[in-house]
Amino acid sequence: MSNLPKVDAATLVAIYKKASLIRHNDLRVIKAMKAGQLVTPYYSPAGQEIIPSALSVSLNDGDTICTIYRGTHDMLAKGFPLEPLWAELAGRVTGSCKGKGGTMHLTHPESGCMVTTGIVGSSMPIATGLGWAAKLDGKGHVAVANFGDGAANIGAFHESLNLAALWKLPVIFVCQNNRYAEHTSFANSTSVDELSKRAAGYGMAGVTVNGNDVDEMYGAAKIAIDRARAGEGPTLIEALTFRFNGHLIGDAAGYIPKEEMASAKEKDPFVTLRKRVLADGAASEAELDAIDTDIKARIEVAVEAAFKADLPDIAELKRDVFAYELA
Amino acid sequence: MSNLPKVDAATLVAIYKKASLIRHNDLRVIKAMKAGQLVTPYYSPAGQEIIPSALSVSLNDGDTICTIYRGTHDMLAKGFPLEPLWAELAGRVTGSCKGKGGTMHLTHPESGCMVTTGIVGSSMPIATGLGWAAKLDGKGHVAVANFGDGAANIGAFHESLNLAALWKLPVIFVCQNNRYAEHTSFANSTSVDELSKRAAGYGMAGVTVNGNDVDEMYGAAKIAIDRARAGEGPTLIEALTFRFNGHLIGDAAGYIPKEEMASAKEKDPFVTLRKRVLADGAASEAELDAIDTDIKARIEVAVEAAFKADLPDIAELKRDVFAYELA
Amino acid sequence: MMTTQTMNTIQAVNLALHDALAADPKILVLGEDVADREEGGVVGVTKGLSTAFGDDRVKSTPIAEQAIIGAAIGASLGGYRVVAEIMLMNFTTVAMDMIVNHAAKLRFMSGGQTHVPIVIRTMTGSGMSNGGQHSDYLEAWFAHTPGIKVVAPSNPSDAYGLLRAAIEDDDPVIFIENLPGYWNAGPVTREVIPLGKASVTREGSDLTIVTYASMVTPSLAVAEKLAGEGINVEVVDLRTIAPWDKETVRASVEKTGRGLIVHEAVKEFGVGAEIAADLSDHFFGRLKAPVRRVGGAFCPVPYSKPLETAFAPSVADIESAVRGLLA
Amino acid sequence: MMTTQTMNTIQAVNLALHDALAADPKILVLGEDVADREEGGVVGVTKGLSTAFGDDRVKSTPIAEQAIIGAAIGASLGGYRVVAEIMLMNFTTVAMDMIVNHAAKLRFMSGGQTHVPIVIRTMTGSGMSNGGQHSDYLEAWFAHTPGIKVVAPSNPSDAYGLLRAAIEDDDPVIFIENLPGYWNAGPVTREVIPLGKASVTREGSDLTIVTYASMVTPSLAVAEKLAGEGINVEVVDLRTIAPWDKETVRASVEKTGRGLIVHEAVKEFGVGAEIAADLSDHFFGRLKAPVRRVGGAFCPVPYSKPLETAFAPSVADIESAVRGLLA
Ligand SMILES: Cc1ncc(C[n+]2csc(CCOP(=O)(O)OP(=O)(O)O)c2C)c(N)n1
Ligand SMILES: Cc1ncc(C[n+]2csc(CCOP(=O)(O)OP(=O)(O)O)c2C)c(N)n1
Ligand SMILES: [Mg+2]
Ligand SMILES: [Mg+2]
Repeated sequence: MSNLPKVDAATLVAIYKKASLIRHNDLRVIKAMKAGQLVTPYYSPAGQEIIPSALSVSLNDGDTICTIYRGTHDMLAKGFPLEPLWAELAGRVTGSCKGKGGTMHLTHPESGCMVTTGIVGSSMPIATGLGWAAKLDGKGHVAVANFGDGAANIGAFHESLNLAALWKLPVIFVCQNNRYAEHTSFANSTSVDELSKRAAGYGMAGVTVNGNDVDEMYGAAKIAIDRARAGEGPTLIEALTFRFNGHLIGDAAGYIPKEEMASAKEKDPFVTLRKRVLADGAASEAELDAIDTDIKARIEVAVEAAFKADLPDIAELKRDVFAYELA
Repeated sequence: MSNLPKVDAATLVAIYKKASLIRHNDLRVIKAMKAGQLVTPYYSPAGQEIIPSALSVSLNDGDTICTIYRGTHDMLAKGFPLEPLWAELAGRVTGSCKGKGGTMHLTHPESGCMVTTGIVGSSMPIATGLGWAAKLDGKGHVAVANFGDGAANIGAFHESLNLAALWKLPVIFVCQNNRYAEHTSFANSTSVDELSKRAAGYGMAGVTVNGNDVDEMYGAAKIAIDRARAGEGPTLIEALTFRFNGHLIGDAAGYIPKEEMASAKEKDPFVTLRKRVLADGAASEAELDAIDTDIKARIEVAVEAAFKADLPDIAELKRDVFAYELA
Repeated sequence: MMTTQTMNTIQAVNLALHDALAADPKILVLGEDVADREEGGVVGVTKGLSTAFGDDRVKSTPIAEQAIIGAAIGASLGGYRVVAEIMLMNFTTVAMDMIVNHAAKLRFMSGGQTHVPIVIRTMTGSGMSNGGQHSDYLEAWFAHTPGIKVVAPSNPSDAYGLLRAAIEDDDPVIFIENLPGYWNAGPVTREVIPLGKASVTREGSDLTIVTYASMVTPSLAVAEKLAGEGINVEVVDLRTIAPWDKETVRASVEKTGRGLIVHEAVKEFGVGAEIAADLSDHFFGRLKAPVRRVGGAFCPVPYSKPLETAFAPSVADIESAVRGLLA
Repeated sequence: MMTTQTMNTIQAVNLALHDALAADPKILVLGEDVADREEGGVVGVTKGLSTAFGDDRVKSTPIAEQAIIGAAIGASLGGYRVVAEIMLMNFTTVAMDMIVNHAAKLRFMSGGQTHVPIVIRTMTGSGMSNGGQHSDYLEAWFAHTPGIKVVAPSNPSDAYGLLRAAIEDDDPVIFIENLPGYWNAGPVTREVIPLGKASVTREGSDLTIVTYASMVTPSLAVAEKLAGEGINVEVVDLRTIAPWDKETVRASVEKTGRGLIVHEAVKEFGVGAEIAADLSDHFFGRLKAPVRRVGGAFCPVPYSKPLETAFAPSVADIESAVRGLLA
């Protein structure tokens, strides 16, 4: 991909900060699970850090995202604070959802994280509605729909892209193609080699990029976001990536050929990003270490606070079903 | 469209016979409704006769179709007999479905009319399954899914085309684009100008043809059917056409510009076909008149038998819910 | 103003939408064919609204119910109140994920951070010769779903008042309109009718009929008829099915000592079962007769007139059930 | 052979599928990740089947539930018997049109010309920290739908025998597997267990608990506990929810004079309501206590452990309900 907007030094560091937060947070979650401290169905985003990091630097506070069970990377990149996130994972009353939503339904409207769904494909129709609201508001805000390669074969994808294109809504459809849908490979579930080819069927702009390449991802996202803000309609971005763990922690991913996994990990996008930042002289080794140290410290604070917090009271079963508390 | 298989004289006459049956049957249904003899939600296929007529001449007995509420043209072209069809419209026990299905659910497995659905889009997933069965049977049979332009925007379309292409199923997806979905025009519901462009998104063969042109329709259908029989997978055919009546009889179609309707009727595909048959010398005026006369007579026989037949007994409510009769 | 006008339910729903759109610029209407370019709906329920309030606020959509409800949910998360139309209740089957997994659950799963103030308007009912896929009453599914309210008016005045209340409600509401009853006129006072409150449509001392929607009229006819014999039947119109008005229903049965629940939906596992189970438990040992239910036959809605008529509870069916309980 | 083996429900379902595939070449299995290339399912229920019977008969699909059920319906119309897996019961929400409007209705709407011998296997249940979109028991929706049967085994032996019967059945069956109970082992005799027959799991004279699926074990625990106090509770495991075994249930309540229905699904408008309404009517004036119900809380399934535990009926909840009826 040529003539893409370039990433300046400051932006590169901003992206690094997000990617580092995602990577270290993911490692910490897995550590807590291995320690038996945290028991939850956790869908690790390891390997997919660059996509939301390079995208979110072009988003504003008024922009919104919808993501999926595998979504902590999207949320953290958008600004979901660590404390309510960890408390929610831990099922505490201090969690963003008071412990009622959990891993698959993390929500934080103040940071624009409007919906996290456990249903494949369902982030798209709702993001389309958020895009409709943004268009009506006329303030130039955009909505981002995150979803996986497997979700590109379900009906909700089709209905959402057609409607968003027809109404020229400010929506960015980000397909994070990590090559697997649970145990099924992309090739064994999808009848086309590049998902961006489906965009033409909606008269929509579409592009396939290396989602692990900071320049490609930043550039493609910026173009799509600017297009949306300008009222020129939605974009389908297929961001090629890979997941470094099984579908969820506990899945040994025996269906992924060893070599495929190994070569993907060799090209670890977070390591590559760090090298790139240094090569560009955007930040020094020491500065990046300081960033990482600070992030790890903030994570520890959140983890500690989470497990110290109270579990919700049973009375919560009667709250938030409707606006009023049930008798 | 060039280098298409040509329609020989005998085939042309065979197509004419089907189109004439469809046209005269439709006029007779409307006449029975106007006379108050028949009260039913009737979705006239007038104007779309050529599509199934030119397609069905390439189908065999073992081939199956799924169609929609607007489907009598597809059924008659496939061989659905007049008596059980009329008796079903009249809600009689002699109807193909004993009067239980009605206009929107006409079914006749012996002629390959497996499912008629009233749900937009739902002919496609089921035809995909029929195609799967045909592939497993290995006898070279094919399944045809008929649907409208409006149905091309619903999720079932997407899931079906992806699966059929992925599994290389012998399915022909025939989108009868009559430019309107109820009161909504094609342009106001669809984000792309030609639906066949969506085929590329499934790595599927796709073509847009003038469905009212016997050569284009016959040729495109034959290529698709041969491809399917050869095990080379499905095809999406967008057949451009027009409906001469409102969505259903009773709808004045005020949302269709007068000129649009007038110019469409000027190019009445049945009249055009008749001229074509004569110009080719495939049959003489007298021969075609004889065909029409015979068809009209057969229709009258079916109409008379239908309204003479008994209405179903209330006990039918307990039959066909399950294999056994309910207590 | 409190003047009472005479109108049918089509006009009452139209007026309620008109008054709501006029009262609050954040209210939106969307669905298939709802705008005036599409003649304000297939039955004309939304006629004039897009002309009066603009195509941005009253939008026709493609045939894509997942996208319709998704758009409504997303826009509501963006600060709007959306009235989305699913033309016929059977078509909710293609949007159940959006309705049940998302609209009904987001408030709870987000711990009250988000909520979904949408109204899903849908019409249904047997008696139109529409057959098995266009006539079902599916209210029991939604009543069994925590987080969504179910409303079903039986007359124009309730249609107006309950729809205004549903739109003002901060939680999702499915609003069921009885298609065959659309054209029955009645007096309408432009007053909001609170959700969750049943109305005692006719007072009586011998038996309580608990009913709603299409079955209120035949129930009143039975009460009227039996009054001549000195049998005084009380008729309670639930109006809101979930949450249902236990207080009013119990007070009535407390008085009459006999209860009969009547609905058009299939009797087995229908709404009547919950009410009968509740009353039988609450009044154990204190009733003069068992609580009985009259509902639709256990089969899909048939097409043929005599069968379709036999499917739904008739005045005779209700009368004999009442007599059975008084015997 | 009639030898009894000890295995868990995963193994029992696998064995039933294996035996069915071996017995009839027309039987097919499809669903997400079901083939061995995808490790025979996320929980391994179908492990080994594609290797033993070929990838043509045991097929993994894209994530497209409408296409999965549509393919199953179509193939069944083409002469096959298909066992389709919808991974979790909440995902039936994206396929309700195919299940309810088509699979359940085609036999009736076609007047018995076609029928749909498919089994829809699906797993569900709270207790896995999966939250609001992965845990619902939705059996009441399907029990309310004429034309489809609902089966829910509570132990490995029933899972084997009922699945064999469901596959042999000529009508569609939804087969519900309790996910948290998958790993509980028990004796399995390879015998077909007829649908529609409940089993009296424990005899007693004082009160009848009518239950199924996940609630059988806690119900038996309560019976066991109370036996120590000389309270004899009879436990009836419905096994088939629709059509339910009225004869066996009524015979039991005739004997005990007391009935309690227990299920994990939300109590309101649940399956228990139908059974309670039926028993209260049938035994009017002859019961020693009101028929009561114990069911899930009226809210989505929460994530946080204490809330999730409180959502589903516990041994304590069942015990106190029993004591309440005996007081
Ligand atoms: C409608 C629906 N069907 C099936 C599932 C079960 N499921 C959960 S995640 C998943 C795979 C999704 O793969 P993909 O879209 O590529 O996202 P990824 O997990 O790779 O990020 C499946 C099949 C679901 N959650 N929703
Ligand atoms: C899922 C669903 N949504 C809405 C409808 C109502 N409806 C019936 S026909 C129709 C228009 C379909 O248009 P098209 O697909 O172009 O077929 P045509 O009627 O033009 O032949 C609509 C919206 C339906 N039957 N099913
Ligand atoms: Mg993936
Ligand atoms: Mg059309």
